[in-house]
Amino acid sequence: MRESNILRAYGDREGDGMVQMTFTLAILPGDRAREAAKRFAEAHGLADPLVTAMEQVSPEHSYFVVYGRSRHGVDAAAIHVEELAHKPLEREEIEALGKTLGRKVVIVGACTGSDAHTVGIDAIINYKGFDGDKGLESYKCIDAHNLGAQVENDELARRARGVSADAILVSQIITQRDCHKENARAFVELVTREGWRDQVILLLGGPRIDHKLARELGFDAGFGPGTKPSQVAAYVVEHVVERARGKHVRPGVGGAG
Amino acid sequence: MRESNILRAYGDREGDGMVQMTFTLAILPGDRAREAAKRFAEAHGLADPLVTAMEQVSPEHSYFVVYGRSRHGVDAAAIHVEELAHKPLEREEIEALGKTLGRKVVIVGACTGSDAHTVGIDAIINYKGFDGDKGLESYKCIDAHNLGAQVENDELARRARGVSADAILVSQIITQRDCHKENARAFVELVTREGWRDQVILLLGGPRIDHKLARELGFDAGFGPGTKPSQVAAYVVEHVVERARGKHVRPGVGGAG
Amino acid sequence: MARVPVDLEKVAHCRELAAAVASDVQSTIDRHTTVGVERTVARAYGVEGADADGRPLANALVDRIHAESSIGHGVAWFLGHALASGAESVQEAAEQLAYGERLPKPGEGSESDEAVRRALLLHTDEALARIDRASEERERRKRTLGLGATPLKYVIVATGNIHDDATQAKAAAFAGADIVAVIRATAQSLLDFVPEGPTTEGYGGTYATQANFKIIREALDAIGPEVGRYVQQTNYSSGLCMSEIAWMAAVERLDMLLNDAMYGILFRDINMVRTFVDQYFSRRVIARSGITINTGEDNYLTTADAVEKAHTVLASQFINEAFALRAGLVPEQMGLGHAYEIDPWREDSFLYEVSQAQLVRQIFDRHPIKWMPPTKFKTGDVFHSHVHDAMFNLAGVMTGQSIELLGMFSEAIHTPLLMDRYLSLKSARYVFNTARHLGDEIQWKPGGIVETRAKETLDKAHTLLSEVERYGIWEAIAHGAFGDVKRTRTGGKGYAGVVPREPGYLNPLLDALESEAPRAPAA
Amino acid sequence: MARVPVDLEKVAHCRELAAAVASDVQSTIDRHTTVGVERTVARAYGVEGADADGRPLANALVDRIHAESSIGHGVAWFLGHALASGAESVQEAAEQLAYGERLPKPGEGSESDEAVRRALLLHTDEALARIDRASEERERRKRTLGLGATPLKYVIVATGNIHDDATQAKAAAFAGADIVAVIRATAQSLLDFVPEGPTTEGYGGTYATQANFKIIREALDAIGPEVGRYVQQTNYSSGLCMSEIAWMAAVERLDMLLNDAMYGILFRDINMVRTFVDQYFSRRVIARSGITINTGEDNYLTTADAVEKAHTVLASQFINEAFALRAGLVPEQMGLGHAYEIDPWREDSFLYEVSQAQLVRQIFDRHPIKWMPPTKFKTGDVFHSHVHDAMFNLAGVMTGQSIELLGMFSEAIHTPLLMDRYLSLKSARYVFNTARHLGDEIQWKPGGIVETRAKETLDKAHTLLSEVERYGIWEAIAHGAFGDVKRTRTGGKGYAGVVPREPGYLNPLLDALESEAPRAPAA
Ligand code: B12
Ligand code: B12
Ligand SMILES: Cc1ncc(COP(=O)(O)O)c(C=O)c1O
Ligand SMILES: Cc1ncc(COP(=O)(O)O)c(C=O)c1O
Repeated sequence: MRESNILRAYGDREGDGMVQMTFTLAILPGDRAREAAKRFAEAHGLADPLVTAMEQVSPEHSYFVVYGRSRHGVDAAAIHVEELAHKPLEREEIEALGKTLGRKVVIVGACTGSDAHTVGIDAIINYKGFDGDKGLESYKCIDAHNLGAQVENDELARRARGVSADAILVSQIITQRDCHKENARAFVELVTREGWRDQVILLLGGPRIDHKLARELGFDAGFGPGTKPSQVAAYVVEHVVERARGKHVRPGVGGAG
Repeated sequence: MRESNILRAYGDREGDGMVQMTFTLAILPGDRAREAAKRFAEAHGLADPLVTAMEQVSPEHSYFVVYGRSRHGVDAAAIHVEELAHKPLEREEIEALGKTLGRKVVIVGACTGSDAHTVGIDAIINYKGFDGDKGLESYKCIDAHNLGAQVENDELARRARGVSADAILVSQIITQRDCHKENARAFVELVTREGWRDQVILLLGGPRIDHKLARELGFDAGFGPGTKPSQVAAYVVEHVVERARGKHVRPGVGGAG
Repeated sequence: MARVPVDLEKVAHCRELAAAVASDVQSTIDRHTTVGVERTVARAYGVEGADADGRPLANALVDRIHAESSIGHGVAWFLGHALASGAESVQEAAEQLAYGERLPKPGEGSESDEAVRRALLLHTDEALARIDRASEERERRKRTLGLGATPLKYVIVATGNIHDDATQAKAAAFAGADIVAVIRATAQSLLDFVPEGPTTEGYGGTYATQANFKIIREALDAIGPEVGRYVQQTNYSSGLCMSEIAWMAAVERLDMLLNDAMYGILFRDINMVRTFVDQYFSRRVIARSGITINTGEDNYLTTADAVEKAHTVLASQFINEAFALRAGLVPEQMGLGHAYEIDPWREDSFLYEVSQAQLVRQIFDRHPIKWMPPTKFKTGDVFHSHVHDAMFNLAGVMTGQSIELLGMFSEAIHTPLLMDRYLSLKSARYVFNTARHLGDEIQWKPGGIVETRAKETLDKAHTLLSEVERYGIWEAIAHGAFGDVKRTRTGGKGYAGVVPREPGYLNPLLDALESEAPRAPAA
Repeated sequence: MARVPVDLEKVAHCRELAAAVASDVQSTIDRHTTVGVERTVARAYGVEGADADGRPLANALVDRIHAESSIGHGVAWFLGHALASGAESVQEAAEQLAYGERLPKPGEGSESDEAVRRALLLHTDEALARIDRASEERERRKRTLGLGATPLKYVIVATGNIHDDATQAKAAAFAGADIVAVIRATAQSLLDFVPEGPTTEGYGGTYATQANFKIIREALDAIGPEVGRYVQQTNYSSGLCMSEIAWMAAVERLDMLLNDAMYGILFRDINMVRTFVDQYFSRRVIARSGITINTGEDNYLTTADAVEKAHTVLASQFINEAFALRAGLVPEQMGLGHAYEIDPWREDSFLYEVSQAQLVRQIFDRHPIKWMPPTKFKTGDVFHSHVHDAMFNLAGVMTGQSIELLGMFSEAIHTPLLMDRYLSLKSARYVFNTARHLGDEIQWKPGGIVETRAKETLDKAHTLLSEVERYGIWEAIAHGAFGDVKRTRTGGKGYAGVVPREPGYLNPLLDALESEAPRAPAA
């Protein structure tokens, strides 16, 4: 059914496989180090590796830049990624759709755990918005609550239930040792344990989040770097309205599969 | 006998394996492209690849930056590289040694084939030298002939025999499609065919040359970027004098094996 | 150095306004203490160690007293009382007080106030002497080895494991760093205690502990002679343990501290009163020790727009300066912070950055001002990010910044890898050198972009300071004057640890520190 | 733009000296022709195609005549004679002459000189009209789409395969390039013929062929409207086929050509007389076509030290200008070359670079000067190399360079990969924009490093030009005046192809081109 379409690295000519790598090894510059770097590159599948830089960076380490021809390829036809619907709605369309609900769409957002990075969630929720695109607060059909940063999961859950939120926005910026994944997953588990997971739409966002990851962690959708508030507004309003109409869509599958 | 000593990439902590890669694939930015880049990185043995940049660079290509934890390691103890003796001789020592020969050491050098890059060979031979280190012309015990660039192999061979050269210096800068290797190997074959290979020391140099490669191509020694004239002078004079003394050393194995 | 015209009268007036703002706050500071301040006093007197759960004795001690609503008398009173009543040492006194059956009550205490004070005399002297010894040792080493050229190259290490940090700190020094900061673990600032001992697990950084300070100091002392210069160490005197950390840094011979009068309020949602009281005490210790502080105005430009809100940085620098003066610091200790955070794709953004950098340089001419790199607009395109930092480095050397925290091309990705830091240092070395005298070679066009912008920034800072002075800092912060962040006077973390001083509040250490005249550091 | 003081009288004297140098050479030029010039004439009259071995008919024709020692009469005489004797077309005439049994001999020819000339009249007109049509088409497209802002961003592609080159050229335009150069295959300049047809195998570049020119022109014409600007194409009119390539470029609508009066002599060891004669004819064609030339003084700083020998670049620019004026070019067509090649680790190297860039900018104020990036001191540390280029970009925008060949971080490694070129363009866009008006904002300190250096460079260039004028260019080159390279008058490649003109030398095309008054290009 599918045609295979092997993607190989492209340097200067179709299919030449050229890639660049940098790394540090605990060895001091010299012929042995150059050879070690070559072998290291070869182990990754680079043919004819060329060590173009080898510099001592510490009393015991050297840094290397290597170019080589990658032997690997990726079958593009075999990649099935659920992409978020990118049907961009105009503000008027969102407002019109929201109006059909007969009440405001309630959204609560926070940057959770010990994460203190508010800029991202503020950009989505606050009036000011992001890159010229006004935030959720600017929509007449939305009642948005930004709880700020350093909000613990149970606090967020409590506050969201308090206002009967239709959607919860979780922001995770710090990713060291995957703490964002653990923290985000724990939130979904909490809501599930408390028995109201199906009453709410859960969105996850941050610089290292994509839709795929968010889905794996149990969220309905994920939003990465450069997300605009209008995309989030469109997503939430659409899904809340559809749910209200009884079309209980499987959230998250908004478009191209 | 040998202790194995696995070198792994060092990012922020011992053994974390962090490496960086950049490459271009024929796919436009998006969730599928990000996934393709991840798989591409994984194919090279990078765990948890993080695509940190994905930008469209042409009507049909994207450029990616990826960080990931390399699963590969290199056994440093298994690397046996013949390193060139780095016994650095002072000018006086070289001159003293040269004097014992009773005649000047004759050296002929050129940048061969269609290669027109003279700066490297000039840096080694001409009086001016390189980085404060005067060239071979500055040595009293040496009679150096710089034939310049674009010298064909047979022309170089002819001229070298004409002055009964003790050593021939071949410079190769252009490396596109390995033309430096072909050209250098062809010179050794020519000299061998003509039957005087054992009467002369052959040195190869250039930015992509190392001792190991030069040896593989049939030269006695190879010199890479940053080579100083005094290193070359020391190497040539030492070996010519040793040969004259009858100690027919296997050239090229000057030191640490 | 190409100068921008600065209205000196306006600058003087800004300083007056800032002094008035600080005075207003000082009256509140002088009426309060905090659990953090009291723990610092306890530690200074020699209270150390932690229980099996890792809870420091200083905490057990102060919490016990606070639980009985008596900490407003000062932990010193209790320690003095116990010593006067026969405790063999401060440590023994602290243990008795923390874990003993009942706590003496001032007024009801068995010892006279006079006896309590007397019992502390030698201990107070020793506490000060400890700081002074460390400070002399620091100056001696600085003199012997000498410092690098300005801008001083400041880099961070942040592995989470103090031993890896030490390796990286040495590597940094090897590669040209003048100052090494060990970044703190995420959210340590919200811990109301300082962890004990060396630590090997931290997210986004390594815990600031006294033992960790010592490990890094040893590493840098070891590499200094190898690299031929004194390498400075810095950490964070910030968060709920601001003053305890200042004290640890003073005795462990740190050279600099991130220490700001308002950072905790704005960026960590720590209570205002708590922060102001803590900063004052921490700065008294810092003043004595000769440490250089680094303030955090750079952070404002991560939450607010760097073009629109540049003047808030300048206004805040005047306020931080005023607070620091009140705590006895000299200008030579004030590394006021500012940053290169304008959208790099904006036309002439480089000129705007240079304008501000030069303005700050001139207004705070004796101060070792600290210049922070681009962070907010950094992306994961590491090549491009490296160029962005190069322009920052250029602006730094052109305008004669004192301390330059070097940008990392991987800023948007992770805390720096060994090679990232090496390349950053290499690039700074190159740019500083290739354009060494550029600033001296040029003059700014009268009425041009740079001059106009500098004037505008000072004018707007002046206007803002007038408003802050009129309404008071409490109101100003409540309205989002700095970093677009709003906080309330009784909100935020750590408010429970703020306590009004009782009439007989005893703190001989503070008394001694307050009686000192400010003194310029030797170097 | 911050200006450096320039002694205008000294500049005027430099121009006089250079004019004298060029005049001296011109007397030699006027007495010679070369096989390259004659092949160009043949092609201009319409001789095309190659035999089964790929030997162009133009070569077969000219070589045949040369073999019979008659080329000094001009190939035009032979073609005219054949036409007058009944050949149906120039092509037929050329084939007869190249492969026919015997060659007519001037004087012994069956047709009168008058008849020979007459037979060529229409063909000469058509040859000129072909250039003119291409030139009008170029100007029309430029007007319609418009050009990018200066400094124009010039990048190279060099895959070796013309179809990959086309892909990369489009990608370059997509990423912001204003000018795309297809680098020539290594050593093509030493071939004494121009290969035929599209080529897909080349080392270090792609063969310059007329078919390849067409392929790239089509690609750039296609992408222009998509990217909203006219994207210029350039190649090399240099080496043994200098003038043939100039003619191909003129008719295939190239916009620029690397074309230098001395590059081939110095860097390709091509005979001096050959080069001077060829450059003259190539430039006559270029003058007519409105193409912009780029000269190659930048190369001097790869073989000679960029601090010590900076003045040789300036002196050579005056000489290249003088030769170009003699060939009918207007200053607006003269992209005189210079370069950023000082050791980057030298203190204040940036100031030295800026000084020279500004000096050249002012002296050649109407000229679209071309600035070349650092190459010699580039290393394989691609991150650092990228920063080095950023400083170059900064100097370029500060001093208002017209054409800037962008540095590539992989310069020391390979001809640029797709991503290398993208990043280079991104970085140039950023630097040009973030520091757009920096040059306007500053003034140089009187008597400072920049001014002193500029003065010194002009002084030394003046002294050098005086010497060159005294001894003549032949002697000067023999003594290594430029790029530390020494060449002799009769040495070098291609000398066999230099031929004294016979008394009756016929070249109506050259006559027509020489009778033209210089005219500024429309754009
Ligand atoms: C600004 C900043 C700060 C400010 C934060 C101020 C504030 N109030 O937010 C300050 C200075 C206080 C700070 C402190 C720290 N920071 Co910080 N910081 C940054 C910085 C420079 C920019 C982040 C930012 O504002 N980006 C701009 C916004 C608009 O982008 P965004 O967050 O990606 O948001 C967008 C999308 O992701 C999406 N989005 C985000 N959330 C959500 C949620 C939903 C539901 C949706 C739909 C969309 C969405 O929409 C937004 C708009 O498009 C980054 C580096 C960088 N350039 O990324 C480091 C960075 C994030 N910080 C880092 C660290 C380590 C820290 C500290 C822990 C350091 C320390 N030890 O002291 C501290 C502690 C903070 C804490 N506990 O969280 C690291 C994280 C490393 C990692 N990968 O884990 C980074 C990457 C820097 C680095 N290289 O070390 N930081
Ligand atoms: C200067 C230069 C030129 C000058 C050369 C002038 C001259 N007379 O030499 C000019 C402008 C003429 C030129 C032209 C071309 N160049 Co060029 N050039 C360079 C450049 C910028 C610097 C080389 C240099 O001088 N390095 C300094 C010297 C001192 O270093 P070195 O050569 O490595 O020599 C040292 C050691 O290697 C060693 N050594 C060298 N030889 C020997 C020999 C012996 C026996 C020993 C012991 C030691 C030794 O000792 C020296 C001192 O330490 C490089 C890029 C770079 N930064 O490397 C490109 C580069 C080499 N050139 C390149 C190309 C493609 C060309 C052209 C083919 C382009 C074109 N199509 O027109 C032309 C044609 C030239 C030709 N046919 O050879 C490519 C080669 C790509 C590749 N990997 O094959 C490079 C890498 C640039 C690039 N990225 O595209 N070039
Ligand atoms: C003044 C100041 N203090 C503290 C910090 C970091 O503190 P925390 O550990 O609370 O994030 C910063 C961060 O940039 C700062 O600028
Ligand atoms: C003026 C000029 N012509 C030609 C060239 C390249 O020519 P070749 O193909 O002969 O190397 C250069 C190279 O930089 C140049 O500057």
